[in-house]
Amino acid sequence: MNAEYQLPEDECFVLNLGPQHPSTHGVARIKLTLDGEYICKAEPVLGYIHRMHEKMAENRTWPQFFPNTGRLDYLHALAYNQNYACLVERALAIEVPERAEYIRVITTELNRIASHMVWYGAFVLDLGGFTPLLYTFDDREQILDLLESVTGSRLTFSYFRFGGVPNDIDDDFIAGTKTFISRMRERIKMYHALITKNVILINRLKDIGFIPAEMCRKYGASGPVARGAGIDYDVRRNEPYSIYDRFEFEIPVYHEADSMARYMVRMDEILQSLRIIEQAIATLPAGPIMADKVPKLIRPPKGDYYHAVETARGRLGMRAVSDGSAIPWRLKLRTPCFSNMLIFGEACRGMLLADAVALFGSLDLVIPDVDK
Amino acid sequence: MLSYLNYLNDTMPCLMAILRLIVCIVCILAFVGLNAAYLVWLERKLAGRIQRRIGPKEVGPFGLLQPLADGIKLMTKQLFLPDGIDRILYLLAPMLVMTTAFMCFVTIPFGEGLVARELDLGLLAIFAFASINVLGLLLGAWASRNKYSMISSARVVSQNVAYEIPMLLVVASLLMVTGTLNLHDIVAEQAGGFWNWNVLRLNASPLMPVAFLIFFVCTLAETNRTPFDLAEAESELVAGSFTEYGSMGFGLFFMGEYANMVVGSTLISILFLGGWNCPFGIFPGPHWLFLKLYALISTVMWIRWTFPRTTFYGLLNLSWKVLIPIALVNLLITGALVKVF
Amino acid sequence: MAAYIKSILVGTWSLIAGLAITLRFVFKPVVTCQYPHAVPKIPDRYRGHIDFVYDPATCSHKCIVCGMCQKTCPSGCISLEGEKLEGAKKKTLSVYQLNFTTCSLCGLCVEACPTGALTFSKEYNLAGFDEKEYHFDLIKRLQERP
Amino acid sequence: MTRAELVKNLQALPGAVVSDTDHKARGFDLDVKLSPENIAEAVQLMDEAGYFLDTMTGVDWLGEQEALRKEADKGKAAAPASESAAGEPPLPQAGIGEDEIEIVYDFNNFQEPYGVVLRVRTPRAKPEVPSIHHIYPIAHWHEREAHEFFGVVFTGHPYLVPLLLPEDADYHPLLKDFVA
Repeated sequence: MNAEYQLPEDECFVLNLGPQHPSTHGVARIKLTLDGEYICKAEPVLGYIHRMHEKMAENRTWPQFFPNTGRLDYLHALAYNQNYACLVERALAIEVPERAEYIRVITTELNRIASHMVWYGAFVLDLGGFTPLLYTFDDREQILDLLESVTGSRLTFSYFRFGGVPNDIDDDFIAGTKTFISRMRERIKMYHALITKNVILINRLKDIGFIPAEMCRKYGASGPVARGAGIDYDVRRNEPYSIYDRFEFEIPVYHEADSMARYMVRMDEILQSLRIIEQAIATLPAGPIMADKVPKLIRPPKGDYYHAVETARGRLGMRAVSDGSAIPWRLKLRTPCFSNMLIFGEACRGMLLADAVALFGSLDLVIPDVDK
Repeated sequence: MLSYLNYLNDTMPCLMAILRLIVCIVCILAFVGLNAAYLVWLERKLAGRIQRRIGPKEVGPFGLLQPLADGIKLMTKQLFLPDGIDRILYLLAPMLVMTTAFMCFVTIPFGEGLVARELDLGLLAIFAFASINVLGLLLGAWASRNKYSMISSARVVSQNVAYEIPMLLVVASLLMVTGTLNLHDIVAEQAGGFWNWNVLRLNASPLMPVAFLIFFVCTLAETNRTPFDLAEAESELVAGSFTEYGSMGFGLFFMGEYANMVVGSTLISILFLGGWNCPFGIFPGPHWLFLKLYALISTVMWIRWTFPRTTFYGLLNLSWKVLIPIALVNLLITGALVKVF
Repeated sequence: MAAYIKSILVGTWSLIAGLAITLRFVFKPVVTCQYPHAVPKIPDRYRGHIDFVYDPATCSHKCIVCGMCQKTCPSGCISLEGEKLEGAKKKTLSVYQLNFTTCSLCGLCVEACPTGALTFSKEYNLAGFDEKEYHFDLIKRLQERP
Repeated sequence: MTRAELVKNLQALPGAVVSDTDHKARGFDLDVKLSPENIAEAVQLMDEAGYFLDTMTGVDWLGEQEALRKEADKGKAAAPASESAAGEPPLPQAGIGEDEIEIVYDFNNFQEPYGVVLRVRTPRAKPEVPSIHHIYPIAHWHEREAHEFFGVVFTGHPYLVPLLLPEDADYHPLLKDFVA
């Protein structure tokens, strides 16, 4: 389906998919040039929810940027919090206490599952199945309840701080997480029986939306998109940060490079996240949750720093340039969806509109993350 | 009372025919209207239960007045005419959809003698009217001058063309067995018990249950229900054919969809499931037909809230690669068996 | 041919399995919370807008007008003023305004407060007709609280 | 191309300053300063070595030269800042170096993580850098972004219209002298 498809311009028509379209989950706009239902050309148009976070960073102190980080990819806000915290901790050379690292890992992985649950529901909704959305949101609700009991918020957590975390987790949270892990394992089996094996879904995803490994590299795509194309790359393992090198987990890799492969990567990732949480809870040490020597006024030394984490959507990088003052000189956000969005424009050429919607869903784009 | 009616019938047959016509029209209108309204309620309740929530519950007990509220809301909205549309066709299309749905009910018998107008070619008439329904969707989509609607209209037509074929092939094989197009006679032949129903007439054709399934799938496709709701694929085409419709224009399309569902389910019950015959041969009556009818409709809804939507080529593949070959095989076997026995 | 029939059977079976799962859910209890009729439990750490902590020792708040909350706030939604009463060594709080319309509920102010004078309110049912309804006067709110 | 060969090839570029950095402290492993003419060649090397373009961005170093000069001759009166209108880059003054905009390219590798940073500097008054979109398609968008935020012209780029800002935006918000 992915072959080059050319038609004279005057025989095509232009369809604006978005900015208010049910399948774009937000305000993405894609200018499609269609021949019947076949896509000749697709041009994503960005900026409908552009908030200029990078300029905002230059107008506030380092800690004040924390709430912003959770508002980029609101579905996996804790990974963004974590990256920002790690970035500044790297600049200040702060050693984070053990317990805080464990709490970070547990909450971030829980958040990752919640993010995948939203993707899952929305993806099947894009494919026309409504009910799974409610099931996945039921699961997500369990996670959000847990996270809310710790962080006090349900979506834009803004939970981590430079040097640790402000609130400790309690026994209720641990017990709830354990219950959730066993519940989630059952639910994944149910999802596979209900959706993954469904012949309609398989026909819609198999061999459709081909994004090969070389294309991933050229476009800088990472996360499930790259792993679905056979690239064994996960920042958590390749560039270990926090304490991920202590846990045993696998990086699910599929080589088919189609929508089904990306789907399966995410499904397997949920199980791996559960494994990580299980191990982290089993080995959770006691101790302080905040580093002692965090300065009152955050002034990273002059220079530029980079930190990357693996979010639910791929590699998130933040590059900070400090001039030694309390206000960042420059903060660059490398968001994973940015690459995926451009890839969509490239990969959906020659596809049917319905398949393009499925491809769009399989990329798991969060538009505020693209638009920054 | 009855003798008086008989007396009138004898003396003024013309008046009685008109009276009967009026009663029939009112009954059909009420039946279709009530069905459309309360099937929406049923669908929402069922969807709620499947999704582990309650569904409508605020308006009236168990949300039973919800359809009324929805109806009032739709009727009080402005009928919005977008710029540059073909006004006549735009306004005609919803009516066409609804009218053809009504017309189908004319010849459907709901019980012994419970029929507005008995036709010898009743089955054929229903198929004829049902296919005009597509025209309504096509016109509405085309006239509303919207790109999404336009894509949807192309989908509707090719979908219906693709699925008429296996449907009619199945019907043809069924007709070889029944030997009549009169729905009343078809039901009468199945009297006695569920082993006499056409779906289990294995001596006529061992593939009869498969034929039933094919007919069911085709009904899903003809009535544009999930997984074949490509015409209204809300995640791709916003609202498909109905994108530009609001107010009662949309309401009529919506009612038409449910009315068609009722027609399809009734037809399946009559053709395959013995119509108003009891499964055990006792107390036959319309209640059995309604039971079967609503069970089928619930199944259709259950399917809708379970499966994702198929794509266009998936739909055509299913029709041309699976349904039509099997229907043809069924036709051959049935023909051979009819010839032999 | 065998593969063809097998694919049809496998496909049909997958559909039936899916239907069985949703049918099972029909008979399971409802998981939703009937929101206006029933209210979920608000966790202790719920981050609503900020409010003063009632200090039983002074029957008032604990604010010392240091302005840390104001400085920490990323959105600049806190404005406070203090005045020096006669005879007192320190300033006393006279105005504490929270512009809730720009607050991003990050909670940095609560952490910054040296005396622990601020806490999160548990209010979540906030709706109104006018922006002015969300310029909270925390001193007034404290006095009105039972 | 192995990593050692890559480093050697990068060093061979005219004017390139290559230095190793501590990954733990900075987050990347190799820091390469280049002149704008060589950037396409360097990026080509990165592509051949199988790296992916992680991100690219600009940094506005407004006031840097002044700070350097102040540091150099303390005690003398500082020249008055010449920035006036928003978005309008200041004219270079004789005697002191021009302020520059730095374009930073981050590269990394899927197989063996190795963060490489390429930096080029271009004068603030007339920022121009050759485009690399033909090597890495994602640079098409990154360059559009850097163009709208910093006003850097990527020569050879076919479609330099704002990406995130409105299509007709003629301001460059991430310049330090930008006033909303």
